[in-house]
Amino acid sequence: MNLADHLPALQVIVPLMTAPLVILLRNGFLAWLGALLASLASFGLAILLTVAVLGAGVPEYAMGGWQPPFGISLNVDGLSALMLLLVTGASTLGLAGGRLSLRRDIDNRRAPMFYGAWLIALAGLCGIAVAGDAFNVFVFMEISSLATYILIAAGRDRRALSAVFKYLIIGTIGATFYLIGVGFIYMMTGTLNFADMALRLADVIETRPIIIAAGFITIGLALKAAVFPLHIWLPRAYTYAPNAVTVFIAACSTKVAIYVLLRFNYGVFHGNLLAHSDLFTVFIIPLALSGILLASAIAIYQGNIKKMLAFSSVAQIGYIALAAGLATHAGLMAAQLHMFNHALAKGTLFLCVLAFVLTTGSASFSNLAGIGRRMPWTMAAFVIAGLSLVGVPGTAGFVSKWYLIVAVMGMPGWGVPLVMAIILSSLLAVVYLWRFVELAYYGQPPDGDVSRMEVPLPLRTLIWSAALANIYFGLVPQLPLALAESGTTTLLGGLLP
Amino acid sequence: MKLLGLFNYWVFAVLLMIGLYALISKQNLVKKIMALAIFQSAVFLFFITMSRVDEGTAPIIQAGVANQIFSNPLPQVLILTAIVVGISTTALGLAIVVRLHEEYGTVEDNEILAMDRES
Amino acid sequence: MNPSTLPLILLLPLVGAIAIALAGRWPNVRETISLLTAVTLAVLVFSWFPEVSEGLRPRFVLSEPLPGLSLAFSLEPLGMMFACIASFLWIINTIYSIGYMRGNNEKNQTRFYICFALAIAAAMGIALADNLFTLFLFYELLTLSTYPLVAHKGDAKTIASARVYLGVLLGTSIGLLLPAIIWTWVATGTTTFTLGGIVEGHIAGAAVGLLLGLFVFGIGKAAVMPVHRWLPAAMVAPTPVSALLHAVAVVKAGVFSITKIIIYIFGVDFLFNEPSAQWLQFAAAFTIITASIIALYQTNLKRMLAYSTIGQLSYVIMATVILKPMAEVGAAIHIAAHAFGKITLFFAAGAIYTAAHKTELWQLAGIGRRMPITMAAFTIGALSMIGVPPTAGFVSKWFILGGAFQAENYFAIFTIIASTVLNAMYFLPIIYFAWLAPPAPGVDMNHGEAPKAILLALAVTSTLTIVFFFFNQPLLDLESQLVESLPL
Amino acid sequence: MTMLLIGVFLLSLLVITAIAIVRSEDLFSAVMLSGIFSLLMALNFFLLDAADVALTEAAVGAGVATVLLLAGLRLIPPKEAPGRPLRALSVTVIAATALLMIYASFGQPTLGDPLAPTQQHIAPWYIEKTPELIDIPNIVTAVLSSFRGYDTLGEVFVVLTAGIGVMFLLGGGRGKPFSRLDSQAEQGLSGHLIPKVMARLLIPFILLFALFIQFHGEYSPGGGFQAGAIFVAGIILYSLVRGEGLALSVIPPRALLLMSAGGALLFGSVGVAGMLMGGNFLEYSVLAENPVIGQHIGIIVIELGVGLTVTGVLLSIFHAFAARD
Repeated sequence: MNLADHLPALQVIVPLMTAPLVILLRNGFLAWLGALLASLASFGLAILLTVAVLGAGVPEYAMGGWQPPFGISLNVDGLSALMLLLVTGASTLGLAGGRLSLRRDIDNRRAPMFYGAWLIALAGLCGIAVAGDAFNVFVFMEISSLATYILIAAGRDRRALSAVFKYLIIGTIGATFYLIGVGFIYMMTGTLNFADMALRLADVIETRPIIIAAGFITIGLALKAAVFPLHIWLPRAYTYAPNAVTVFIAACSTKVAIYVLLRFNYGVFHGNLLAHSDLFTVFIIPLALSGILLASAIAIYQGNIKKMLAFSSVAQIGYIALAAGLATHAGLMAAQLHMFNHALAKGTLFLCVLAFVLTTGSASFSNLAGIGRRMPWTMAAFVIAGLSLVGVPGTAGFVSKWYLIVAVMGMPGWGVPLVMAIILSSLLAVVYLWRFVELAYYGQPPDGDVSRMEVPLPLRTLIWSAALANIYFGLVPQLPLALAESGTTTLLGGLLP
Repeated sequence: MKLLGLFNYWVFAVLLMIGLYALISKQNLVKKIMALAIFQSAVFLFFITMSRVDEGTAPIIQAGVANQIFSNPLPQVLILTAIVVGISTTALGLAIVVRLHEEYGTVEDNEILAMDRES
Repeated sequence: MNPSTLPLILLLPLVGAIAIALAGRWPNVRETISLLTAVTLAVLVFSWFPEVSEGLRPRFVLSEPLPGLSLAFSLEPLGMMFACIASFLWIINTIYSIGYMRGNNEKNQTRFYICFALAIAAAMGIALADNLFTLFLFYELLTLSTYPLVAHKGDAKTIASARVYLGVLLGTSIGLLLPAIIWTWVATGTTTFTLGGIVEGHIAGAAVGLLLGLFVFGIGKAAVMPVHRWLPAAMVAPTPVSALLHAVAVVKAGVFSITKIIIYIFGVDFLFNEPSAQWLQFAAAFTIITASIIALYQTNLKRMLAYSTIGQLSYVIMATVILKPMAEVGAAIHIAAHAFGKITLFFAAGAIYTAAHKTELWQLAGIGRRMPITMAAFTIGALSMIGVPPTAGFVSKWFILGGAFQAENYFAIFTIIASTVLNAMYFLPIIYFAWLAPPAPGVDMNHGEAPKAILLALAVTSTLTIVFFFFNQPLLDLESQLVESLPL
Repeated sequence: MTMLLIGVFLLSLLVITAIAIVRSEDLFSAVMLSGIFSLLMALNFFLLDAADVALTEAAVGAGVATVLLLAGLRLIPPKEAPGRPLRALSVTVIAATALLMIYASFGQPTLGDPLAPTQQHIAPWYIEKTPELIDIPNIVTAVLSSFRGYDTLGEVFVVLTAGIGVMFLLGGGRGKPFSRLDSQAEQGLSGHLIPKVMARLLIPFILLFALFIQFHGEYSPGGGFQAGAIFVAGIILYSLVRGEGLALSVIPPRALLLMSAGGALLFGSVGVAGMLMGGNFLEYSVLAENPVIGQHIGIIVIELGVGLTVTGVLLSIFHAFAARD
């Protein structure tokens, strides 16, 4: 076997095995450096995997040499590659951009623990993205969740603790629901491997335990993915986490839950449960719609930029859920594209917020008034990413919104009202973003000081690279499109037009 | 007989819901952690019930005994992992509760929420 | 020339913007760069004119982000004309801006010049757009880049007005224009501008009227009532910005887009035979008359000019929906004619503000004697608005009326005549008072002419307004290509 | 039939205990009831022929979790604030869900049904192939450490993460506890003769038993995780007798951290070794000429890794709690 065949395993092992080494370090800087290098290596591996997926495909990897369904397999398709790029990219962005910010938030003595947890979270999320086994997904979900709790609890505000406790409870309920669902499926099929499950479900379709299983899995993962109204843990967790952590988790953690949701609902149930697509659609679309509209509206009334963006995330998750709930080829394409593009936009936005807080010390609106004049470069990047969030053409956000609208238009009967809702929520997004942009450019700074105070050049460069990526993928979206196309094909398995 | 054979699953459902109820309605954070443990234990019971087979024994091969019937080892393995995950969550949750108590001086959810609203 | 050089037209002002940003610390360098960029751009744009006149249609696809949805540029008569006007007036406007911004000691001048260059880039993008997607992209960019210009002053009142500006323009474009584009794309599978239209055979009946409505009101920049609110609100901006909004780029982009959509998306013939689309001329007529009446009641010079613009824009729309060849040519020419006239008027208003700090109409009594050059230019601009020969306004009105007679559309004829009377009613008294009346009591008349840069700009635009009356053949030839295929 | 009835009896007790835990306002009694709950659960598992799980549940649920909660309650008020009214809505939703699940249960295979899908697919393969491919008597261990060794690696990292988390939050594991070495309060039960003597007698046996479980896991119930838990129980007993500080000085915190991380690394490096020797990650068969011997080596080493990490982490956690005031 050559190294290329080991790529799926390496994707998980590299960050996972670096973590114990990092926690043994005694120096915060070295720990950060180690974490950054491991994260960069993961990003490189994700790129290699993406290239492989778009080329000849990635062969199934049998852990321990035991062939599935007896052993655990790792499977990488377009959708997995998309998730891997997101997860490793967000982690690298957070670590590289978060050096200064984290040095303030985490004291040197505890830093190795923190960076160890970061790497474990990264490994957990990667592990989910490559797993081909339902229980293995659970294990890695718990790894990433526990590590994420630590990362969020590192926030300096004491409210980080109460937020993270809520997240822990809800996250555990979600994961346990998922496990119950897997249990029911195992009970009826005797297998845990996704592919095998999809095959064997054909014999037991429409039995009560399978329907219950679909319910538990969908609700459990919706909890983890913060689909409205199961989002209550999200805004505070994002708000009070250290800024660099928010960059990381806001870009990818909820998306990984949606990834599993897609895997199950399309890879496993869709071909087998006759009424599944209707049930799933009827369940998810009203939730998604209310999320899109209400969360956007709530975001308008926030006085803290992080909280505002967090509510915006809930709305954006609504878009993804809406697209996924359509149960069509176009819908799935839109869902995957929006995962990618939203991660790109939100990662950039939170990175800008990190820079703001780094120089001003707080994320409240009153404190950030006039910041656009003080930090023109960062603020300009914020505006670009904000436009991508709204879905202005030329930015990445437009591509996925366009796909979403086209997918929605394909729904007979209720296409038009859905389009209206999407457009209305885009307008709401304009309102809540512009509230901040206006304040940033024309507000009076709290101390009346309008002198320049940009963040250091490396961080600024990083922020601008991220912002430009939003434009690049708006004009040249071939990469996410190809991955989403490949992912959709595997998800639907040729079952849908 | 058929009904008794489903009793385990009913207990699973009831325990799960007792745990969930306590998670939602109890304000004390330590209580919530205990409720979480009950909630997870219910799932353990669910899986282990699946693993059992009539006339079977624990899946340990004894030398010289042929044609043994074994209970299903797979759910047992899964639950071994799940138990460990459960205790890890409990430990982490408890550590957070201890820190919360230090910061807020209380471990009642509603009181903490009230203090959060003020600040 | 090679079509692949088309994007240079956009790139140039963008590069200019960056250069201006870098040169921000040295005002002279910065403004030299501004001016140089403007001149180079105009040269570049005009160098395409002969080719397009000869009937060539250079086209270049930059990228295709989504299947069937590309970022593509092409030049056709309408866009060529818009690009020429905008790039040429940018030079004059830059000269004027230098005088105005220095004369009034404005803050944040670097930001001003950067955004200005970005706005021009966006206007070029609109002019060159080969499809609805590209058009939409640059339409939004134009809105966003002009927002800081409108909010330039930065006080509470300005920001509130700028919010109206942004809210109306973004709201209508996302809420109405985008669905219209999506609808078109879903129905026809393309968004490319094609002579003769693309809608025919895909959408029919009342839906056509609805789609047209989405487009017309979605393009808020054309200020068809009731989406005109942003234009008076934007009067808080510095005068060069008002000139940019009213003459160079913004409202022109609006009516340009509507004209282009009617000609290239709906198709003139198709729309002519579609009763459900007839409502638009009533909406346009309503806007023309109402805006003129409101203008009558204004006491502030710039606000009056703003309502005048709203009326004049609907002339273009009216002309377009007469749907006869002569009227289409008239619509195109009116975009140019109004641009020259209106920029002159705004420059004059700015000159008065800079030299005398006067903004209200009653303060202008007798000002002609103090500022003869400014008021002479103002007079020429006003006459062009009314449509008196020998000014540019007459040429376009002639064509529009000709089209209306071709179509035997007496409603349009009546509207145009009525509004001409109204225009005369609010412009002529100002001219009369400015030249002949004694100064109003208590008004300080101890001021001279405006700075030289401003006067130079005024002289150029007012001369152009007259020259256009005599020398308009190249443009006429160009725009006639629009309607060549149509029966006269 | 008798077994079934005993099961029903035990399960009913389980439900009653759960309700008691929820209703109890005194957290100390709730903790004790939780311990009982876990013991009952372990008994149930034993009846259901899951010896490994029963042992683990007893060690973890009744042992580790109880001690953890007690250590936590040392730092927080052990009384729950007076109750608040029930939320009708949540009760309804929950009751409905329970009914739904019971309704669904009628479509499920009954307890012990040999024809259930779970007994037909995959599991028979494990039972059949274990003697041939891995050749150890305990099939659970075989599945745990080899067939699904990747899950177990994940499990070790979950434990390690919990350890990192507690140490991160409570700042334990480094320095702080040493300052309390001579404190009177930390002298534990050392003043009491009988516990002291009993403990001294017991501790060596407990540690020995832990080692047995560690290295005999292939043959009988047990393995690294249970061994670690029991080993920790021994140390905790020691710390109860001799006082926290002294127990800590037996194993310094840095060593605990090394143990925790080292165990995980050991496990991982077995996997990497498999890769280097031409197999897949965690493929033990390539570790030796004979694949079965390779499996044995792999399993012993990774079980050792699990034991190390679990011991290290659990001790760190206890010390972190104990060192907090």
